[in-house]
Amino acid sequence: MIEPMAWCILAPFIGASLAFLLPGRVWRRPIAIGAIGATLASVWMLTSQVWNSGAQRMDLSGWPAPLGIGLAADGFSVFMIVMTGVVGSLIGAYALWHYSDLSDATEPAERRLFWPLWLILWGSLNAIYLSSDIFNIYVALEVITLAAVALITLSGKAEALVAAMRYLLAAFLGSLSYLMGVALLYATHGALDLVIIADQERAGLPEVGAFALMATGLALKTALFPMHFWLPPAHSKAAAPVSAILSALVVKASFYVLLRLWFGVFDGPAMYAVGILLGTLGSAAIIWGAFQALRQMSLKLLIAHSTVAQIGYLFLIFPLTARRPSGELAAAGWITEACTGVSYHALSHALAKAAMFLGAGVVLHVYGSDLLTNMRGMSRRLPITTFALAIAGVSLMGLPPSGGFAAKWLIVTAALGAGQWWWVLVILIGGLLTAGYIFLMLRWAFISEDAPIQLRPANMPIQLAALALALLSVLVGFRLEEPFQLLVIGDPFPIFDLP
Amino acid sequence: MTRHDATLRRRRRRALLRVRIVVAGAGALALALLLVAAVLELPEGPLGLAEEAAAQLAHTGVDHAVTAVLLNYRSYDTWLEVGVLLLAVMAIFALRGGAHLENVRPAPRRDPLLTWLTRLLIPMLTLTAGYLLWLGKFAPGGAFQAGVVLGAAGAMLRLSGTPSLDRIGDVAIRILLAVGFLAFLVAAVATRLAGLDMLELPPGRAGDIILMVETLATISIATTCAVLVMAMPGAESPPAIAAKDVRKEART
Amino acid sequence: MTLLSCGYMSVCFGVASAAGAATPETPVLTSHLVYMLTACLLFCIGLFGLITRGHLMRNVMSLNVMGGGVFLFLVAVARRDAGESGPDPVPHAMTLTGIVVALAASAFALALARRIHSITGEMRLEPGDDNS
Amino acid sequence: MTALLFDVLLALMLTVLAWRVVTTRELLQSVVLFIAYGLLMAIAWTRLDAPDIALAEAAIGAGLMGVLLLDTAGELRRRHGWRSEGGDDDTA
Repeated sequence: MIEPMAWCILAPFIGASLAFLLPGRVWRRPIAIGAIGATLASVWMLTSQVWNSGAQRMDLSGWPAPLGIGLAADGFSVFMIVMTGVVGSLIGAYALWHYSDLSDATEPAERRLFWPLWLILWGSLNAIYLSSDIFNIYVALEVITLAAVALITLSGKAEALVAAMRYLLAAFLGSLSYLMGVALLYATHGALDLVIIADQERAGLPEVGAFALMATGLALKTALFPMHFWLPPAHSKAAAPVSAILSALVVKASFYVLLRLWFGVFDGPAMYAVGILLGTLGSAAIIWGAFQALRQMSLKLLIAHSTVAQIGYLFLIFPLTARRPSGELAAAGWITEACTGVSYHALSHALAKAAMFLGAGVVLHVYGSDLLTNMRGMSRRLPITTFALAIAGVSLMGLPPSGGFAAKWLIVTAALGAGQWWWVLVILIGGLLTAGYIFLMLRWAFISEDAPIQLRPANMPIQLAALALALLSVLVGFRLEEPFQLLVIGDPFPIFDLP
Repeated sequence: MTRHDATLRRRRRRALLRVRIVVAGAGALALALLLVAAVLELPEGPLGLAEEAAAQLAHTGVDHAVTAVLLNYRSYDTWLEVGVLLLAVMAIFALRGGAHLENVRPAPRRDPLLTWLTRLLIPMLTLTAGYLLWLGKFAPGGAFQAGVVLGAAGAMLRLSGTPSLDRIGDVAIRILLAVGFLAFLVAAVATRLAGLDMLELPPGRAGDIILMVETLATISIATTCAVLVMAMPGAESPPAIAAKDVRKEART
Repeated sequence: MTLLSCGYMSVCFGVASAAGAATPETPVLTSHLVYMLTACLLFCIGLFGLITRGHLMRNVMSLNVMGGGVFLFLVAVARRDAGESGPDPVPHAMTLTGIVVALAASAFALALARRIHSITGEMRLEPGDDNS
Repeated sequence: MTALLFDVLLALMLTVLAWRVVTTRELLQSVVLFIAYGLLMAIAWTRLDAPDIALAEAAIGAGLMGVLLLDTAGELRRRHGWRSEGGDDDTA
């Protein structure tokens, strides 16, 4: 009997190997569907296991922690794995059509290589969420980087290649910076396991250096302002399913690692100034990304800049969980709100952003271009996609009752509780700007077209995949109880229990 | 007028570059100072896992500590690492427009000297690779070093114009490339089904299993290295992509 | 050049003896400390090169120079932590893994650069601005 | 003491080589320096009792990377002649 934790990694990897070995047309669909199904089943098994019997841990290679590598699953990792599973399989459903022979937009090479690359990426995302070893996280991050960059290059267009190159260089630099931090940590603690390092005494300057290197590297990979320069081209020039994967899922992985290190390895909350700095950069991202999104004339670039902005909200967790120099928690009593709010934002953003990129894919397919000015008459031609884009937009803006609203409400509550009212101001301005670019985008859809133009027909399944994601991004706002209970299992944010 | 503009632009570019150099220099210097200070504050050691690793060495099936770490204590890392190599090849296939090696750069003309040298070197390189692989059990050496040497042999075959990897067919190439990753995958599932921890090797048979996995990994690494050298996108654009660009233009 | 080397050596010795002075019972300058300090410098030199040069091949080389720094650091740490049976094998394994991963990423980057060059004729990312 | 002096000298050469790799104007020269950097690194690792890693670095870091870099530089020259040989720099 293999543990569900291991299945979450094994199932996509088996699928990836099969898809690489048998890329023929006959096998592609059964392998893809089988791999998605098996991975979802593993995710379900893991969720019910953690839900019923608490956090899990297993040793690999039969060697317990300092010598071997451990896998660990607590509420937060399961939350991320479920997010990846739900969003990933809906994107997969879209990709099944996008990379099928029915669609004339892709080349045989793309169709052959998409599935092995995406499945290996999925497996290593799960591997990151389950890993308890800082060096193992480095290797998994590299797998993710290479797979993500290769996915961008699949489309073969010159601008996609240039964007992929910039992304590869930035991510490579981020990995090396992270690895230097790992080296410093190992030199200080003589161990690589997160739990073991966390239990040791703090070690002054070497640890500060390690944190600086790792945090910078991970922030670069997460595209935190001002290190976001690589994101808009990379995310907008890729094919629609790839854009959705990158924006919804890949950037969250490095953020997750940063969060783990903040709470688990380094005594993050003690670094008040660092927390404020990260929060300030996040705020700058919110404003700058939204402002840039307002100025875009192409749908995919607009959505990509919106990702830069939405990533900013994630970084508000750092000031909200920091301790004041006097020692008391800034948001004492509101920590639960801060942590669950940010996790929830990651989830609702993943759903909404995947929906928008898939919707943009439909637009690109039907209109042959994603210029906003070309989208005239879309509300009548593509009512389902327009509806999906609008609903996803509602969740991004944070209007009630949506997942985005719930998340922002929680963050605002925590910020007010912490007395850091300035973040509320930023969130308000960011929300207004978001509303601005969403309306600007939708306006074109409702303008009636000048002259009837010849368009390619859109088929139902791909529109439904986008719609399902958009609806989910709203629906998650209605049920907060279970996710909250899940998130506290195993005490992933070790300051929850403090008064 | 245009020349004046060009000079101006050039001057501005240079000024920008100078700013960039100064900023980068200051940043790098600051980081260097931080790192040096951190290094000087490092504990004296010894700290790491040398003792633990040595104490359990007898149960790992190999006598060389680094091989024990790579293929027993932390074999999961090595698995992902083999995955990274597989990904690099997939990525290069993606750039070439497909997982095939036909149309790799035309082989150079046959050169008698080079052919002679190849005939001499290939057996030697293969032997060296085998020796390195076997050596890894108790001395410095192992799958990665052996794989690179074997890959060099493959690249040499290519250089001398002898048909090799580019003639054995797509399916065979893919199997050779994936076999290392698959070996770990099978080991992971099989050990767990046998009631052990995932990737745990029973001390009695660990040596044999490691040698088997390493051999398969060597094959994959060698193929990967040879493909990396051979399949680099060259001057001629891969036909698939070129044709696609033309079609794209025709459509718009 | 000679001046540079003399300066470097004196800095190394000075720094190390300062470290030694702080904790009198330790040796003044150990070889692993020399390599650790060098590793930090290599890392920063690579970073400097990456930021200031725009040619894609140079970017790849700069990143590998940085990587060399990281790996040298790890190997020096392994030497510092040597037990009776030799240096710590875990950083050695990490380095080996890191070298292979860096090779994979660099090979991909070079292939991508060559592909870009064959399409656009440029070996840098911003064709307009000269940021070599 | 001699051993230590050797280490310091090696460290110094590594630093100088790294600096030259990133600052040299000529691309091909930079590649050659990079390969030398890799080989020197292998020597440093032998000094630090890591023959495995030295072997791997010589084969992978200097060998395979060197081949790929030289090949790429050659490719550039084939396409451009001598024009862009050192021309990744026009700062005087």
